[in-house]
Amino acid sequence: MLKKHIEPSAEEIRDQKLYVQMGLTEKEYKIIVDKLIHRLPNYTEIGLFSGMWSEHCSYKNSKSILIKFWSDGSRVLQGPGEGAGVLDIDDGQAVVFKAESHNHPSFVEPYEGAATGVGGIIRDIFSMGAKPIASLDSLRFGDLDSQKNRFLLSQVVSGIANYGNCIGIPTVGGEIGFDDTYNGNPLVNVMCVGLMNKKDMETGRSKGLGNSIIYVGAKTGRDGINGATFASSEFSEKEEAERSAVQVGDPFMEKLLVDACLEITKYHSDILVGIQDMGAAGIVSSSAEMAAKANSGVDLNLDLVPKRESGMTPYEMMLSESQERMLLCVKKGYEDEVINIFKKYKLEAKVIGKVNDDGQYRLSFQDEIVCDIPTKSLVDDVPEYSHPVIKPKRLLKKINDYYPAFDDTYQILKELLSQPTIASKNSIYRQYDSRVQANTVLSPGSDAAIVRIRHTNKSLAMTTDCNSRYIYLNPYIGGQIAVAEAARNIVASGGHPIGITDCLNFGNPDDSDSYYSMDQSVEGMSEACKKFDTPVIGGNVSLYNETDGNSIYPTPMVGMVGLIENNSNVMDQHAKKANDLVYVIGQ
Amino acid sequence: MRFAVISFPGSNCDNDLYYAIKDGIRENCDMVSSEDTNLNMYDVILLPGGFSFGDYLRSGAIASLSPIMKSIKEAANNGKIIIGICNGFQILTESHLLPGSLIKNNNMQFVSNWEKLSVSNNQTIFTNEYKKNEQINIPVAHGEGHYYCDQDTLASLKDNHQIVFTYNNNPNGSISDIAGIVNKEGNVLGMMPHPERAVEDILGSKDGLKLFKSILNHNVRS
Amino acid sequence: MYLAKLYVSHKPSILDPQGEAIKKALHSLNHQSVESISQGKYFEINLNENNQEDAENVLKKACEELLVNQNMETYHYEIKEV
Amino acid sequence: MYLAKLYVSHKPSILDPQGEAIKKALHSLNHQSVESISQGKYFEINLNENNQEDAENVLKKACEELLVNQNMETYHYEIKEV
Ligand SMILES: Nc1ncnc2c1ncn2[C@@H]1O[C@H](COP(=O)(O)OP(=O)(O)O)[C@@H](O)[C@H]1O
Repeated sequence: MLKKHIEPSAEEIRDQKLYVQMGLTEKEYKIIVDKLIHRLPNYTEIGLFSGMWSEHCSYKNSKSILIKFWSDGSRVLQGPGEGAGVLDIDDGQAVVFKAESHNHPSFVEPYEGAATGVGGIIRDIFSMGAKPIASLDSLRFGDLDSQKNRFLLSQVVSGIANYGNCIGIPTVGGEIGFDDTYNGNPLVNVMCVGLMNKKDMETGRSKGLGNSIIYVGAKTGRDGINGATFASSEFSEKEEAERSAVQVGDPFMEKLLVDACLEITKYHSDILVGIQDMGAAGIVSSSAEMAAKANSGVDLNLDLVPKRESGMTPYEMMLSESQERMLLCVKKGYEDEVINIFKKYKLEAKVIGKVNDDGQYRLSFQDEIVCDIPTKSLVDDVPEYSHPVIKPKRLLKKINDYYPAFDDTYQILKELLSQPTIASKNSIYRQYDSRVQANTVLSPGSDAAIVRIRHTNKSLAMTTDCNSRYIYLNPYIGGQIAVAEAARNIVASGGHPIGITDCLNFGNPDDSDSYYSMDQSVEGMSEACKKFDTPVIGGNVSLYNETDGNSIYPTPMVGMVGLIENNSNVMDQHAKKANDLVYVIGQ
Repeated sequence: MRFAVISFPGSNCDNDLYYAIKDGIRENCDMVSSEDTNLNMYDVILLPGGFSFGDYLRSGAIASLSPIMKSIKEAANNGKIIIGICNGFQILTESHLLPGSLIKNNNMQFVSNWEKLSVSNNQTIFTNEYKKNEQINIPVAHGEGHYYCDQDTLASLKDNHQIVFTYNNNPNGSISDIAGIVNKEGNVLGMMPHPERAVEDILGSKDGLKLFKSILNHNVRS
Repeated sequence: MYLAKLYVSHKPSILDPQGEAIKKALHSLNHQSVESISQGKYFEINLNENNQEDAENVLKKACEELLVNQNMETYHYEIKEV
Repeated sequence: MYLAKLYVSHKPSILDPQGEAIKKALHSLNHQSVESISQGKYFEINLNENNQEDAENVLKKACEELLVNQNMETYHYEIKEV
């Protein structure tokens, strides 16, 4: 067996501290050995810990901040914790939405990085049982004077366009900003919104002794192995040269997956126990999380996993981030029913394991047990880190108020309007199919996008917003402003704000400036959310957004959804006629 | 009349077309899989937009080999009404039911926008509800919508009045601003713009609805 | 087993906006010496056939039926046993 | 003047959904003997340079900067005076 020769032994992992390269600290390794598994982990096992305990999967540095988010409210059917949050929009219907970041992959390979970001967030939506009805993208790049930044912009935009257009989900809005702070660290955040009947809601759970774990979608290759760990570390120019394995998106495959999974969640929910997408840390994160949430364990046979390449080791299979894959838990005896539905859509589905009742996470490969650890140790026993919240020195200094001085108003206006951040984004959003599904009432170019709900008189309004300069200067108020701006966009479009998702893009949490900004902006956002009655029903954290020690401005993107209860209230921002009066409202 | 919307793997405007028929002109409509082989019960066959088979190789090329295509060719030869929209148009040219080809937009970018079209021929099954040269507002959304054919084909398209819609502001480089054409016999229409996205005021325009009404109108008259 | 290398290119009479666009992009990168560029497709195909003739026949059919759009494209190929 | 022929193909470990889709389509046409197919790009480039070395340098730069995505693709080329 190949792997024995190339994989280090448990003792070598300990003696050479190989876990450190995988992103685990010595203290974490000690917890694993002494408290959780009471022996030395082998290479596969330590790999699983490194993936599952990465910031990307475990939120270990941000959990203590995220719990501050207000996520109550009468409409909330599902708050943070599942693939996406769910809000009741009356008449038996619900809206599902979430945002996701794909910053690091998009810097390394902008086209595929952005495309797979879109693919990933869409899977989060339909795995809840909802039909994806719209996407939005929130982008930040460095200055467009640089050739590299222009390249990143054009590639990211075509990656988003190609994936979204192909799969048939309209990209209806978003935002884009340019600032030197994003040089070397662009932000690519994507939000997806779905619609479903309340009764079709699914969750990612695996339970019931003997029930089957079914794998469906693309075959597993060596793409993005342990990408979760990669996404949770800082960038350096050196790493860029190493060019880690690239994930490639296949929107065609994903379209088949969406349609097939929606048929199952809608018409066969009696035999479906749970469903989740394979995102970061691929098979291990989906299977372990599904089992841990239901207090059960799983036995998987890795010989059964569909593979694209030969000679893959358990470590590679478990931590591969190949795209367009889903994991289902199906009632024992009904496997063929599910497999046949997938067949109809020309998709290969395979039983790869079973739910057990001893809570262990057990993997077999070539007649050998290669992993046998408590499922909970991967998911629930992750150490949490809260850092002291200390106001950075730069914010203690009193800054004098700034009063702009200028005489040529016309010239200033022209200069302002020609700044890329302010200028029209038509050249970007005209590449997005914003009208497929034939429900788009307001496409990009107005305050919020509006998508009507067919066969009702209702619509949903949606927007993404964040001004990172405000956050940088005053994270608490800046956080409030981000939520308030989103709410204004919704209201100005005729909607009633009902909830938000977010993407917290920050630098290294060990840096007290970054940590303070995150903590304070979350407090500010949460405070504003209470005021607007817009609970935070989900989101995503992206830390370590820095290159060679330079952090981006803190950028907690807010994605807000509003409900328009009567389509006669729909309003766009365009001036209608000459001589109409203009009013200024507010302070 | 009975309408069929053909659903290819990767089609993504099949539902939109279905609703345009069902809710827009209130006619019978079924979704038919591209794996099926029988279209005998249908009067009108609609090939929707999308990215059939991911549009890998060339848009519409792989779809043109689907089992259903044999019956579509038969239906076309028997004079049944066939419409291909966007990817559907690409499938029709790849299967040689319509002349010419659709290639990448001139600027290499996908374009999604409202476009003003002129109805250059209102004497067809598909346009009899429009006035001659009527200006209509219909969205486009395509990356490979540049209509291309050789000079002889273009001359014969013109001679036979096969050019049905033209762009006022050509968004993709199409030869002679062509947005939609019919075959010589006049029963097969291919167009890049999406009339099914312009069938209700709330979507921004109802100009596409007349296209579907024209078919009914034609049916009543004949 | 045979390996075929298939080259598909635009017929010269057909206008090639893609080639034009790439040329412009290269000029903007200061590669002014690029006089012209045309982009075609390049396939590598493994054919499980027993002799060259059969392999060539399959390849030709595949070109006519799918791989090449004869309205606009021409092709040539090399084939060898591997 | 130099003519370069440039062949760009997928790195083998990278997912190639397009190749898979084309293979399936060829199988559905009963060309079962197609074991695998991968689609790459084929460029013909005319370079107005005075010597082979300069032409090659321009070509290599153009590959790195635009024509080839080095994350996912590899390339080889032939170049000759014309
Ligand atoms: N990356 C993008 N994707 C899609 N739409 C975008 C994007 N960037 C901006 N837009 C759209 O352009 C319009 C103007 O955006 P923005 O300049 O952010 O407006 P405002 O400052 O008024 O909020 C909005 O309708 C927005 O949805």
